[in-house]
Amino acid sequence: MRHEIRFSGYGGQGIILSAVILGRAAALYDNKYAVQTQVYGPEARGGASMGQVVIDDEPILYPEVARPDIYVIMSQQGFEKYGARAGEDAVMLIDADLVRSRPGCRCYEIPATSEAKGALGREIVANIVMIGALVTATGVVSREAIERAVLDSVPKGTEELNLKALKRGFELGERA
Amino acid sequence: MRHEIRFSGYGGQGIILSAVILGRAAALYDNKYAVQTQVYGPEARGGASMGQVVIDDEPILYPEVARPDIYVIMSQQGFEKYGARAGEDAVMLIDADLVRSRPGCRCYEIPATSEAKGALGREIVANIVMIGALVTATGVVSREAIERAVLDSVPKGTEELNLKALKRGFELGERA
Amino acid sequence: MIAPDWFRGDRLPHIYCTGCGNGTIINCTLAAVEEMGWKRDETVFVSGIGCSSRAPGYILTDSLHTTHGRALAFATGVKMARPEFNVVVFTGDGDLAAIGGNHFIHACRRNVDMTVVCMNNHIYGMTGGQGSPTTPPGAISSTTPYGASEPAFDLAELAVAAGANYVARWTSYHVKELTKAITVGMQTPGLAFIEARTQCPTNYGRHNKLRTVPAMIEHLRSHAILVAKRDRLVAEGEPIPEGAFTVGELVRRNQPAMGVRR
Amino acid sequence: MIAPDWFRGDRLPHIYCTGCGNGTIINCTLAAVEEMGWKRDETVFVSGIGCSSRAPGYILTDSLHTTHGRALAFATGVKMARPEFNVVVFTGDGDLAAIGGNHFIHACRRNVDMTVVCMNNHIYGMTGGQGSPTTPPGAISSTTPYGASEPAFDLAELAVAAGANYVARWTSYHVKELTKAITVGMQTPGLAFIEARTQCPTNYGRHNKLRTVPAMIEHLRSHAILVAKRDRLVAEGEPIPEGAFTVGELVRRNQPAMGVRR
Amino acid sequence: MSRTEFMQGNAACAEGALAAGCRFFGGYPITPSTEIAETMARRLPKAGGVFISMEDEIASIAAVIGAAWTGARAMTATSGPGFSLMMENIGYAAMTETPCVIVNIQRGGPSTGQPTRAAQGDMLQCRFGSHGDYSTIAITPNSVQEMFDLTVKAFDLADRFRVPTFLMSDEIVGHMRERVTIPDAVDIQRPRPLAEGSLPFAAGEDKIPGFAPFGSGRAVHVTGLTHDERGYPDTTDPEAHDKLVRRLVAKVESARRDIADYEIVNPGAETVFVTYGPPSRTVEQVMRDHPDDSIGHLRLRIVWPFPEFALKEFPNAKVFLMPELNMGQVVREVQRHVDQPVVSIPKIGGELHTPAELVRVLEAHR
Amino acid sequence: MSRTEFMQGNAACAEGALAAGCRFFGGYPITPSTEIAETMARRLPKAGGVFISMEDEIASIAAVIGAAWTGARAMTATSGPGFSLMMENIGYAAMTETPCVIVNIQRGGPSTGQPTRAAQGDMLQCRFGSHGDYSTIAITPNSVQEMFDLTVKAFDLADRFRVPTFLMSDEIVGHMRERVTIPDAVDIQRPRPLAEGSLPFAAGEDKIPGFAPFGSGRAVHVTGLTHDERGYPDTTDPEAHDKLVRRLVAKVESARRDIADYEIVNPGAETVFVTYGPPSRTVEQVMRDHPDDSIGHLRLRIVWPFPEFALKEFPNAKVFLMPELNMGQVVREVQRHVDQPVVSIPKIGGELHTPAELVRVLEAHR
Amino acid sequence: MKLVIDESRCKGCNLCVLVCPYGIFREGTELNSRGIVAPVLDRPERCTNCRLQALYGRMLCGVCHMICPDQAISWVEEKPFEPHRVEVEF
Amino acid sequence: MKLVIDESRCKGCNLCVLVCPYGIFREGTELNSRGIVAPVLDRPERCTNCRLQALYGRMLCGVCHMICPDQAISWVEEKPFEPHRVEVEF
Ligand SMILES: Cc1ncc(C[n+]2csc(CCOP(=O)(O)OP(=O)(O)O)c2C)c(N)n1
Ligand SMILES: Cc1ncc(C[n+]2csc(CCOP(=O)(O)OP(=O)(O)O)c2C)c(N)n1
Ligand code: SF4
Ligand code: SF4
Ligand code: SF4
Ligand code: SF4
Repeated sequence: MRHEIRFSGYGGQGIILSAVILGRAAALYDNKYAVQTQVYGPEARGGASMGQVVIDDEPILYPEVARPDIYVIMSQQGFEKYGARAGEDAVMLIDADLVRSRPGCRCYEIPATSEAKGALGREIVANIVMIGALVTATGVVSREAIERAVLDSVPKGTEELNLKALKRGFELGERA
Repeated sequence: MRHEIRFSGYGGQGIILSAVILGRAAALYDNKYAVQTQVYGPEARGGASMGQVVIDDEPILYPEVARPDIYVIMSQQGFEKYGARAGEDAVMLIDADLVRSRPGCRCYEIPATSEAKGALGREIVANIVMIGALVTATGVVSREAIERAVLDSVPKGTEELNLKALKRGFELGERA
Repeated sequence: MIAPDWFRGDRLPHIYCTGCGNGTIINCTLAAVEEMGWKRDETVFVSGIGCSSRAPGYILTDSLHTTHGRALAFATGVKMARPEFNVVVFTGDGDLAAIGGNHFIHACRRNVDMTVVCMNNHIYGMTGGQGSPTTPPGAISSTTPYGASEPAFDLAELAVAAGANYVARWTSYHVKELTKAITVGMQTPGLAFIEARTQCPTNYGRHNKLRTVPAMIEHLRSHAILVAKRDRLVAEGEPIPEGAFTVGELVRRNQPAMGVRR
Repeated sequence: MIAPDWFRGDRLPHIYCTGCGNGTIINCTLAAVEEMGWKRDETVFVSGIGCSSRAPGYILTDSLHTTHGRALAFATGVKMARPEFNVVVFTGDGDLAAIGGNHFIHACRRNVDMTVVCMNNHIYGMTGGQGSPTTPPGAISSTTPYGASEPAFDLAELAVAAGANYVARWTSYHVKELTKAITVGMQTPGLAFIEARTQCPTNYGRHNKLRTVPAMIEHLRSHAILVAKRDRLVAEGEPIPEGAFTVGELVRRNQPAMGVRR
Repeated sequence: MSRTEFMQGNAACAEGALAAGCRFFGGYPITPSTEIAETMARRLPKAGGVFISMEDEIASIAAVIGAAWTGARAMTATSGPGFSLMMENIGYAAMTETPCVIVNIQRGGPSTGQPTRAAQGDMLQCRFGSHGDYSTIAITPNSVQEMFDLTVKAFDLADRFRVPTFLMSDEIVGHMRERVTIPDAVDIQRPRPLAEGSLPFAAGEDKIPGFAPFGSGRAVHVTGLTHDERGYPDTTDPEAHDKLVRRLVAKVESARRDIADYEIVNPGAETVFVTYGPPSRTVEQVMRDHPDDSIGHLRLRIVWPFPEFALKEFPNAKVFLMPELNMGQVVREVQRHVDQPVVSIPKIGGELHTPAELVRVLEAHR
Repeated sequence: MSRTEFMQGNAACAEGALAAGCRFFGGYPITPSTEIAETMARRLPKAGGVFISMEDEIASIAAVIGAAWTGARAMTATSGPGFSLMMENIGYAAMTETPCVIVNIQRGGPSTGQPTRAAQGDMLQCRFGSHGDYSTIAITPNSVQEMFDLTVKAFDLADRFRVPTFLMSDEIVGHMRERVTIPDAVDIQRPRPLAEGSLPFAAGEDKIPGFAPFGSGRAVHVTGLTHDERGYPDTTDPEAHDKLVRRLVAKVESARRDIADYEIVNPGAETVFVTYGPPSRTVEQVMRDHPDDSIGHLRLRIVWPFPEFALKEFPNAKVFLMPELNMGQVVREVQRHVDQPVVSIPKIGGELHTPAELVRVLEAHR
Repeated sequence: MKLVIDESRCKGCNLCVLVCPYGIFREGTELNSRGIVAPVLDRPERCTNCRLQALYGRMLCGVCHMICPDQAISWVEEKPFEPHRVEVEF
Repeated sequence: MKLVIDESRCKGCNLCVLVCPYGIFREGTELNSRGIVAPVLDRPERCTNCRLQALYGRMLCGVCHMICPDQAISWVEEKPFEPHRVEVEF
């Protein structure tokens, strides 16, 4: 099954890292294939940043994302630029506090940033919360895989915090 | 009739200028066609300089000199590099004082440099003496044409000297 | 107030990051242009490639956004062909002093009558923060992960040695002084080189313990010492404070110049 | 006597014109190399394109005759990859300061541990005598038929501003001083830049009232003033003689350098 | 009226530029092109123009483009190594639709190669040497007279199509002296001015925008980034890029017939020489020495855009023979367009094919 | 043993270089190649190598060539504008037979164009972009794994043939992340050493001289001028030039079969896609989605020297379809070599052809 | 005269807050529609340019306008803040 | 020691004539087989290097050797000029 997952938000939220972690989880720990891509350039600076992952059980030939089936949106601008045209059969996870609009497709509101700021105490892990929610809400990769990928990718000393954020995300995703 | 004339000597003798003057005479004043070429580059510096002219009644298509039929040689090195392989049916004018060797073809010895130094008082016009001799010895261009070409080409104030040198050349060439 | 009609309003906001000093330096330059009373139709902005070099694209005059490092060579063509134009070059430390170093010294040597404003942020900003020829030794960048090991240029000193008639240095903090320096540079026949040190919060500050825009501005403010003060310290045998750089006018002279309005 | 085995004997006589000073400067450089006791197998000569840049082709070591202006960039690669090599660059004023100006200032900035000998004849010799960035204003060349109108570089000053650890200037007349300066340059870690002013009788002298080789040498001799003397004149407020240029050591310092033998 | 001179090809090129109204020359000397710069240095100041000796070839073409944007006709001249250095800014000129003329007096390459010997080794470089897709115009004179005439033409084409235009000559033609007739004045066609209300990079049917040089009061923004019709950068939209670059290519390629300049001899021939530049003279010599209707000659005065339709003007052709002073460059283009065998006759080292050499090839191929 | 990573193409390229023993990197940043330099800056010092940030791309390749002559495996990486600037010294490397690797992560051109979007617009430039005639090797990976594997291969080919070798990748492959397997060690083939008594530029049957890097005590003179077998300039003798340049071209071109690296699917097919780089993945996708023996695929991993014989491996081919991320570049080479119609499927702007687009073309052409 | 921050341009760098000698700006707290937190005019009545530009006929102070990298600060003609409402507290 | 001019290298610039402090060279007058007029050794016995190199075990003076652009001047071991034949005339 081919999945195309798109992440968007603003610079500094760790959007690209989220995409890399997801791709890593699939490719290294879930025995799947993954291609991760992203948007570069000055346009990606002030405005919305965007990263994508294709995940498949078969080798991925055509590597571009044509029509994402899963969206993770963490800013209003990100929604407008990269989420607004989501297909009806897509699924979108939205950071409820940062995105005012809602898409036409199925949509899970995840309070990732407020959770991160609040219960977890560090806004910076909001993206990890989102990833957790994504995993349980869509099952696109396994929990174990994403855990290992998160641990690979975060700075030394922050492992525990990130795992906590991830688990919190799992819960939010399950409930969604 | 296609003529291919080659001049050689050392730098400072005005070898290239001789070729240009001859070409000019043919192309502008004798109603013929002429292509002048020369050797460039560091190799042309210390050693022998060389200039060539093709003269024809018809437009000159192939512009390179394949086998000169007329040579004007003003130094020993010039002879060795550019004159020694002259064909048997060629004609060579040689500055007798500066070239020790003699070719296998018909050869006119012209004491151009000693004439220039001596009777004319300026070594620098030796090449003009040679040109004069060339014209009367071979008839490749007319006297009038070469006169006008010389006048076009020499520095202001030296016209008389050069004309004198040319005339002296005519005489030497006639006698040769 | 800088008249809004100097800007291509439809292009704003520009692409610069939040807190990037380039926008400030554009302001100062346009204030100087207004001070000079230059007409829009006779003023040409030229630049190379880099964040800084995007500046002409926001100014409503004829503008030539060229290839990386070559702004001064293009500008030389513009100015020599039409000396009646006012030519202003925007450039960055990479554009001017890395790939463009040769055109820099030659424009100074020829002393072509134009104004060169270099937004020196000590980094290649546009490509994401690699070390440039002005990155201070020890500084962290994506190509100097263990701290920069190459000595850095003093751009203003180089301009002096190469022959520019007017050379000054200020920072994006010193908006009034910078405006004044650019104005005097524009008034001086020959090449005026104004180095404007500025903050790149995105690619320089973050990695070098200057995490906020105010921290970067404060760093610029506190490490700038006036040329006169430096000279005094030197004369008195006092040490120059660690990490300090001179600001002010480094040279104003009247050597032969090219392309001066006929 | 310079040991004949430093020369590629089968390549001599070289292509230089009669009386060209380049051959003299090769002698002085090789004398310095002998003084240093460098081994042939560990010494690499690098050059760009020009008459001067043909020099390595006559020296019996590994030698890299590169593209016009780029010698210093190639040499940087050689030296950084193998710091144990002794790297000497021969260059001309055109090769170094026209097309090669950027590599010049960057090599000085990096202070790469090598020796750069510039044969400055104030002209592009190889291409037949066009004006170069060191052609003195007013001088006649084939591209300045009405007299050069551009200001000229002072190459040694530029090297100082750009950061070289050792900078000196002499001429092809001053064979002993030049040899000594090159030797000291070789001994100094970091980049040593030695400008050797020299005669191009073919393309410079002829057009500038220096019709003979001795006249050119005499011109070099008589217009050279020692740095110390210049400083004294300046200090005393005395005028510097018309057309004079300084000779001697301009700088010898010990700033951080790259590629120093480990 | 006109005057007749015995002149070097390079000098004739400079005279052609002056006659065409060229008033800016930025250059850097290189054998065998230097005489062009030297002539311009002597003549331009007296013609009210600017000669400037730039620090290198990159700066030379940059200054030329800068000058061109002030509305001046502007030119530079170089040879292989300098031409290679110009590649980046040639792409910039193509992208910004800057009318300017670049002369390449070709010499033996690769690299420093043979500085004083002729070659035609840069013919594919002038077509493909800068990164990305673009199209320009390349002209190949074979005589001193053409050095004059075709330089004039180069300026007209550059202005008309707003492309950097190449005069691809070589050491033979650049250094030879021949008779040349120089008219007192030549017709000049400057670019169509930018219409009131038009955008500076918007083009009509001919795909060529009007030109508003600096100082016209139009506040034109010129950039080498992918841009919209206003000239503003738009670097991420695939359509913006597609639209711009396709137009840049099409404005030249679709005008191929219009730009084409060639001569055809013996269209009924079975064996057809295809030439450009000085090898055409050897072929002409062979055809004069051995008159024969079965031998044809297509001689290109403009190589790029390639006039493939001209090949069709030899309906009976059985074989095409292509002598070039390189290892076989433009012959590749011929091979793409015809089904007949195409024989490359490469020659490198600096000398023209001799008539005898071509006669031998001729005999082998019919 | 080996390790598996999820890695960016550019990083994989750097890892490939390190694995191949590259110990010198001289570069200048440019999107979208910069991550290669950044990875080398981090990794080389720890591997005992030298990373140096040069003042521009001209200096970068110059330093690389200088380092290569000390015997180090050396590399630089760039994109279009920087590649254009390297053209002169690429010719020098070819002329002096310097083994080195040049990576071009292609982006949209011409000029500054689209810095962050993919293209294959420099494929003819890497073949013809420097002045004069020469031949080199150009490799075109289509995945992150190939960025690793083919970088290793590039170094081997560069050493074996003593040519500058190009890794012609693009923004898509350079920036994408995929799984990559990195072996603990790779086999390395260094140049054959110069035999005792041999001249440094004299070659035997394979046309490739032995290599005596600086410090070998052989006093090698390296020059970009036309030179004899000793390496000494000989710039006016046509034969010296002919001999040298023909050998330089022939050592690569005559080894075409040896160098070739391509994949063939369905040799019996009538409709044949020819691809290189990432468009090959779209074709593979189409062929997986629509299995059909009448559709064939020739996928080149090495484009230059062009393996024209590979086209002959489709004896039933009726039409060749060539999708490229440019206006049609390598397709010109295909057109030279086959009699069948060859359809160029150009796409510019930064995106791959979609499978649907290729399916449409397929339907139109059979 | 009235100082306005153009919220379609401001990127929220707070340099104006830093440099204004009269402290008229305060860092904002709310994300605006562009996702940016623009500063707020805390004590605009202290702005010397607002008050005195009309009187002197030229720009006064204006450092916020000059340093604003985003060309977001300008003055519009409007009912001036009443001078008598100013409390000068240096 | 004996100073020799290698006529296969000398190009006749006469710089040796100019710089020799002992005046041992004189400009030549005859074209040699390479077409060059090489200087002649006028008073070779004055050459300090010829005389004293062996004694001091190192190069003395040698400015002609250093300035000769054509690497044409060298010393060969040979019967030295007899010291007693030297007339020093400073
Ligand atoms: C020939 C070339 N090489 C490299 C680049 C990539 N590049 C674009 S901008 C830049 C550096 C910009 O640095 P600087 O001039 O300091 O400007 P900043 O972005 O920091 O303002 C580089 C390396 C390019 N566009 N062209
Ligand atoms: C890229 C390039 N541009 C131009 C040239 C032509 N060229 C060869 S040498 C030279 C100038 C040499 O001047 P300089 O370095 O002063 O050396 P000189 O010959 O005077 O010793 C020039 C312009 C070239 N070879 N390559
Ligand atoms: S990257 Fe740096 S220089 Fe570029 S816009 Fe951002 S802050 Fe400014
Ligand atoms: S042209 Fe000048 S620099 Fe070149 S060899 Fe002759 S004298 Fe020397
Ligand atoms: S300085 Fe300008 S961009 Fe920054 S916060 Fe103030 S108004 Fe906004
Ligand atoms: S200095 Fe050398 S080249 Fe010159 S005349 Fe004397 S021996 Fe001959």
